[in-house]
Amino acid sequence: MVSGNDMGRQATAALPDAGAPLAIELRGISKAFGPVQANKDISIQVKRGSIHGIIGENGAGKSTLMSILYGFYKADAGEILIGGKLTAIPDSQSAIRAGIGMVFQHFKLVQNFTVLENVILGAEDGGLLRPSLAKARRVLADLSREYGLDVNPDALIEDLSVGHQQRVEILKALYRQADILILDEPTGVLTPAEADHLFRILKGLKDQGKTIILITHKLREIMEITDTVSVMRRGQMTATVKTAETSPEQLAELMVGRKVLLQVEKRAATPGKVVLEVENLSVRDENKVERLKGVSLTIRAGEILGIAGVAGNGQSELLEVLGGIARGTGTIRLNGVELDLTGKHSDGQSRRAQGIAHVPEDRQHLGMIMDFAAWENVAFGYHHAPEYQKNALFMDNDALRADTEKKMARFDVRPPNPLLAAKNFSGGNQQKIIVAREIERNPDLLLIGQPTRGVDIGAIEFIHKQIVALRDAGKAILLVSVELDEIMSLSDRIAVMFDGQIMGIRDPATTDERDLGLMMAGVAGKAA
Amino acid sequence: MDRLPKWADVALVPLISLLLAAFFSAMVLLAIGQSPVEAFNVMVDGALGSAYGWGYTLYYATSFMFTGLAVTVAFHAGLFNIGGEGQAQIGGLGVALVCLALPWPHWTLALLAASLGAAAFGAAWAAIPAYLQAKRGSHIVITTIMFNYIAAAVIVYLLVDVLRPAGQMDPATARFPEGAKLPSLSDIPGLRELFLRVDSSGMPILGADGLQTYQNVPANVTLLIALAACYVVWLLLWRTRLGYQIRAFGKSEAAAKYAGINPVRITMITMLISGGLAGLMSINNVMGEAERLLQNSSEGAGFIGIAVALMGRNHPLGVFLAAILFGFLYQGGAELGLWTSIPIELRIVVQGLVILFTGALDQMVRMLLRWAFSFRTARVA
Amino acid sequence: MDYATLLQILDSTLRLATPLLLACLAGLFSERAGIFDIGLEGKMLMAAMASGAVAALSGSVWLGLCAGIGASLVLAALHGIASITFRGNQLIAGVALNFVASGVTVLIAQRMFGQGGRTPPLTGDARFNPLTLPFAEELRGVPVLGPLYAEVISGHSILVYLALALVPLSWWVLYRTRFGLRLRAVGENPASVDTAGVSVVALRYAAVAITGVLCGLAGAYMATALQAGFGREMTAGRGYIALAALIFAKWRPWAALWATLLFGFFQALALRPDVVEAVLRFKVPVPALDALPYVLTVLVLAGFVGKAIPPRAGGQPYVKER
Amino acid sequence: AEPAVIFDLGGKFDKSFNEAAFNGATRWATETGGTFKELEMQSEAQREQALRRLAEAGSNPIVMTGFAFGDVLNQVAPDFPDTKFAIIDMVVEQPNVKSVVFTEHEGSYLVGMMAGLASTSATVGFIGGMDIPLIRRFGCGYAQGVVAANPDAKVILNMTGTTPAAWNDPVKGAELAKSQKSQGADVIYAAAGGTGIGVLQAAADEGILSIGVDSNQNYLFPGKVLTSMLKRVDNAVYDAFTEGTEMTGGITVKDLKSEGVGYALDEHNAALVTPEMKAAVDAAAAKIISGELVVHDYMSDNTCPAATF
Ligand SMILES: Nc1ncnc2c1ncn2[C@@H]1O[C@H](COP(=O)(O)OP(=O)(O)OP(=O)(O)O)[C@@H](O)[C@H]1O
Ligand SMILES: Nc1ncnc2c1ncn2[C@@H]1O[C@H](COP(=O)(O)OP(=O)(O)OP(=O)(O)O)[C@@H](O)[C@H]1O
Ligand SMILES: [Mg+2]
Ligand SMILES: [Mg+2]
Repeated sequence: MVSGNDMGRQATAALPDAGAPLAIELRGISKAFGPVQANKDISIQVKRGSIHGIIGENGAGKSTLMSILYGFYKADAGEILIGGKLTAIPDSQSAIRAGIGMVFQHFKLVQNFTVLENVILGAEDGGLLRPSLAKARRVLADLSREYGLDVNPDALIEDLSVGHQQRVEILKALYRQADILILDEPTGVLTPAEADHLFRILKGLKDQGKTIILITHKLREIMEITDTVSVMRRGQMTATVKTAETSPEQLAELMVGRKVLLQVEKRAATPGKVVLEVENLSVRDENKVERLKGVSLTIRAGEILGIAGVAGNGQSELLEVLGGIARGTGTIRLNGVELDLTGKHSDGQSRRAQGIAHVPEDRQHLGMIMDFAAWENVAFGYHHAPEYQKNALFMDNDALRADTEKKMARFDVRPPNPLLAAKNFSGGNQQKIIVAREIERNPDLLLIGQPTRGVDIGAIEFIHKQIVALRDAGKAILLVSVELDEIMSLSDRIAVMFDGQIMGIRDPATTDERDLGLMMAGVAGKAA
Repeated sequence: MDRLPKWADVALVPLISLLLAAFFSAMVLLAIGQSPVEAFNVMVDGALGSAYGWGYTLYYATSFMFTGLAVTVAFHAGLFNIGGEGQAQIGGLGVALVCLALPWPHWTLALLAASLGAAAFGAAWAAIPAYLQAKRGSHIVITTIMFNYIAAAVIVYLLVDVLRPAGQMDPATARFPEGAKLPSLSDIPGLRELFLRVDSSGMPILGADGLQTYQNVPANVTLLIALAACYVVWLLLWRTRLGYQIRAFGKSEAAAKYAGINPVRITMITMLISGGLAGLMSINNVMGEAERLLQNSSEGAGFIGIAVALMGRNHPLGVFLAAILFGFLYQGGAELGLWTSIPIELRIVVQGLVILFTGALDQMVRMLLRWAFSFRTARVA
Repeated sequence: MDYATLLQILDSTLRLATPLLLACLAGLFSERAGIFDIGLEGKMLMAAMASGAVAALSGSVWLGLCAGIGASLVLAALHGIASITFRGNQLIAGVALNFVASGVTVLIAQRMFGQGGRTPPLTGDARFNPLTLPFAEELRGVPVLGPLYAEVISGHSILVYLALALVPLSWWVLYRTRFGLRLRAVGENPASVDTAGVSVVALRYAAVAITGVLCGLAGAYMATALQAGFGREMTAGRGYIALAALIFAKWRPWAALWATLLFGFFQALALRPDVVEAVLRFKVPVPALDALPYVLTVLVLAGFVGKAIPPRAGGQPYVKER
Repeated sequence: AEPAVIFDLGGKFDKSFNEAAFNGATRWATETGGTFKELEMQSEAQREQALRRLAEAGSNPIVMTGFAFGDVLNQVAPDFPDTKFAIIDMVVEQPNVKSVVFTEHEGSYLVGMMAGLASTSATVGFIGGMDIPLIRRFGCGYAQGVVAANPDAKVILNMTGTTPAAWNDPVKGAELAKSQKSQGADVIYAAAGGTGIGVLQAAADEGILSIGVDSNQNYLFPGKVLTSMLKRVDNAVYDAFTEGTEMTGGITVKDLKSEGVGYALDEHNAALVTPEMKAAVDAAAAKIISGELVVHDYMSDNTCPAATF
């Protein structure tokens, strides 16, 4: 699984200033999940009172490493030193005792408990709850005054926004008097403004002498707030450097292992007739909360409309309602024909029949059946297609397998084995199978969400080329991605979504990340 | 070594689970002061040692094939149907109503109509839990349990107050007309020689007319339908579009929705098929054997279907084999009750242990195997 | 229906509701911790057999009670091993253990007593005898309340009062203690408990053990208080009715009391079709009364009587590493 | 050939009906040194297999307890013309079947009189098993006896259920007994197989009297069971086993005269039965035997002069 370490260890565990006290030292940590070597012989040192960044692509092993430090996973090999002392951390209890607190990428909160209950869980002062709750209420009031961490202690978690839930997680760690705070991709769910607020809090904590480890894959954040930064790639630590002595370009290169082509080669768009018209489209989730609020947009043949925004601002709902997974109100016209939004023909089958293909954001949960073989997944969603049918009753499995082989060859899926179960392909190859399935249908409109999430750089380039090729063939494409770089380089027009609405539409040639970032935070007005 | 070879997963895991269940059954026997060896001999002799024995073994196996398939089909859609018992009993009601409705001219017609009645009633009984699961998210395990009890109450009411012929004391319907009598396997030319009646020295017994006499075995033509059902279910699941949709839905409801597979529709259709299969079982016992509807006609076969499906790894071929095994267990168990002082309940214990090891402790078996395989690979390496 | 008949039915209700209540609370602890348990029936049955057998042999109902709890705990441990340690399917494990219990109880009782899988009738100290509460006789004369106290409230075995006392106790444990907080959390989101440094496995085993103890009480009540001895399949589906009551009660202790009293009331009514007929002025088939708890549960599940949302992590094994 | 006996759902240790049959078979075995096969039913649908299996294995004669075997016996008997069958409580008209029925109304009349005489509240109870004409025959005879002893007495009648499960539901029996007690009954007659144990138990717990059925159940709760209505199923089984393969078909009626039914008097209830009671009951018995007194049989016309069901 682990590829050859072509970079070597450039600056292995770069030592911070000699003599400075170390908060944490990890030595030779390894961890495998079955066949996946998530961490391989990782060593790292973190100075007390510093903010240490960890960056790396998806799946590089960042969360795993930190979960080991927090005692959530057990390392297969390696040592942990806290404050210079060798410390065994077999479980989270030991980590907490050693003064470590962690805010996970996926929050670990009990949804129908109050904030107070969540905060004291596991840190109660005795057999009875009442004194613990009273104490927690006092401590929380102090903490919120000290760090600006406001949250209603009696609110139920399920009623809180993600940003507030994150505050609860931080409060949980502080309540346990953590000296070392680990935050795993804390800004992925935050608007830029919320992220700024968080960073102010973190700086405050640092000034109090606390040590902070911040996982992110946003280079901007690293440059802005960290003192030192470690780069991980495919389970290994490729470098640890002082932030002041590095540049985003160097970090990106360390992350992916070679120079990164940030720009996709493409000709200028030649937009044709309007393919998709969306007017006043709204979607509510199962809790009746409005997630998409009266969105209107159009896409022409031969153009890519990119949707930028912080995750959770309605992009997923937009894709889902267009792809026939969710229901909504408003109008959608495809090639001038109005689509059914609530009735019998509002499902994925009908959308496909009408010429909409959909590469979903979450490929492992939506796009394919992980236990099905590749050939079965190639029919997924197109199981009604005439070429896959033997007769009225039976599917033509042989034809399907032959077709799969062809698609695998054209899209360079490795290994090119139609009988292999989807779960046994790597993320990038899974994505290629899905993209092949959807693009080869030659749809009028392609919906594509997070096309390169967790995909290695080679596959990214390939998938980007396919998207551009489809555009050049005169098809309309709706691209949703949280990666601003991807949006900037692929889109012919960029729409920014915030809170279920389109904040504005920009030409990539005339905009920049700052402008988009403001709109993503809901600050800039609706100047389209 | 982390993954088991496929053959080990398919064949070795159930086999070892079965051996574990057998081992613990033997321990239970030893604990109550009985000899497992003797028990096993009695079971083999009683279930396989005579025409009478295998007549009953096949009869039970037929029922278990249907209920096993019913659990299997639902399982592939991610639905755990423990309502086979109730569906089979209500299916029996369908059979009884059809058989009693007309003086059937020929058994083939009666069989066709009764099959439809059985499947329709069984499916209808599965439809409400299915609807509640699909539309209202009520957990189908709990609703099907409830429906088992409700079915029992419905049957009691009907047998006591509605269907019981005047003057009859036991709660049962009237006997079905002669035209609705299914041929038993010993009536079928070609098969009948399997069911010769023999005397104690093993010599065939001659009738008054000098011809050999045959056992009147309960195994009947329904067995052939059960075999066909195994094949049809296999085709359905792995060759048809519907089967594709069922399996996809069972693996991931969210993905199925993305693919435009309607969850409500698939849940309903799958449970109708499942209930229909469970209902079909009652042609075997109600029409083929009892020839009238009795209380508790399915005698737990709906539950044994769970064990059969788990043991058979939810594959029709596996279900077929597991059904035969359980047919053996059931007939053999009945013989234990007769010829030894081991209570007949032993077979329920074995059934429970099989479900436990194949269904709930399968991870433990896999871990054991993985451990064993790691030795092998280590040596090879 | 006259007052005396009502009292008699209520008296009967309390007796019949007790095993349901104990089993329902048993299920409550397990399911609140995220372990679905359709094996309540089997545990009760095991406990009934063990307590009946030991009480018959020793002549002491207290030894019988201990044996019943012990036997139930053995099954609970098996359920825990299958569904916590080996992360097996909780529902299948429950179904399996019900079958095992159904068979094993008869095998053992037959082996021990040779009476077709029953225990001999229990007499004297081998049984829980009714307790007369203070002043029951003196207050009998008080209009309305006197007979209610004397007939319905007084005159039950100690286990009935224990079961009733367990309702506020369960509520208190669940909502007022550290253990209860953690228990509820582990049923909602085990990862939250795990990252808080508390063992998910230990908590779940503790919950399953409580379930075992309570089912043991329920089974022992069946064999040594409600009846005088064990008989095959004597729990007669009460484990499932308790499960139904648990859903009806939406996994809450006080609601569990009301739900089991309601279902006990139905069982009491099913014993008196004559009274039902007299009150309703038409004949209600007994099977309809028998089926009532199940029908009601289906209605609850269908959301017609308020939505029943089970603990969120219920039914799923806690898997940290795939 | 070895004889066999099949017990119905209550089980052979029901202390009542089936146990009486078992006792008869055991008595035959100890007296003759012979052995016999036995089977207990677990479910309704098993009856046919049980019959066939025993016949197949060469058991002869085969005795079965309970009316519920009637239908299947009608099917199975012709398949085994050389095997003799005996069925209790049911008439099956086949050449190789002997049907044994009892005049339960006569025996019940006697214990009804006893109940009427023993009751101080002039209210007595009857708890039947499964609600079928056969059990109503018990109840009807009992009610006639009660009224004969005390014309003002009230009889509370309850049935346990409508299915064979009613033969083995002691919880329900106990609850019904408690309910009857609360309605004033101070003697309760249980004609309900295994369910009766619950009735007798509850009556003993509540401090009232009970009347057993089929077997002599007086010993179960000494001093608490007024008497037992004896139905000599044991004799029927014993006779059938003794006749062996020579058994002839046809209907045998076992009545008071032939000591097929009666009431039990032993050391366990001696203190409860006063000489006056015994004298009155014995006098009635004599009249029934002589034909002077005819107890109405519910099954003759499905009506009862002394009770409504
Ligand atoms: N619990 C687990 N069981 C099995 N495999 C896991 C588990 N957690 C992570 N992995 C695998 O380990 C590898 C490293 O995952 P990890 O979550 O540490 O990456 P990451 O750097 O945090 O990625 P991301 O940026 O997406 O959060 C991945 O291949 C992942 O699939
Ligand atoms: N070739 C196709 N490509 C895409 N969608 C199709 C195709 N054929 C049918 N569909 C869509 O599939 C849905 C169901 O189609 P249809 O009723 O023909 O299927 P079916 O034969 O009933 O299949 P099944 O009952 O097995 O699902 C309809 O929404 C239809 O629009
Ligand atoms: Mg991560
Ligand atoms: Mg269709």
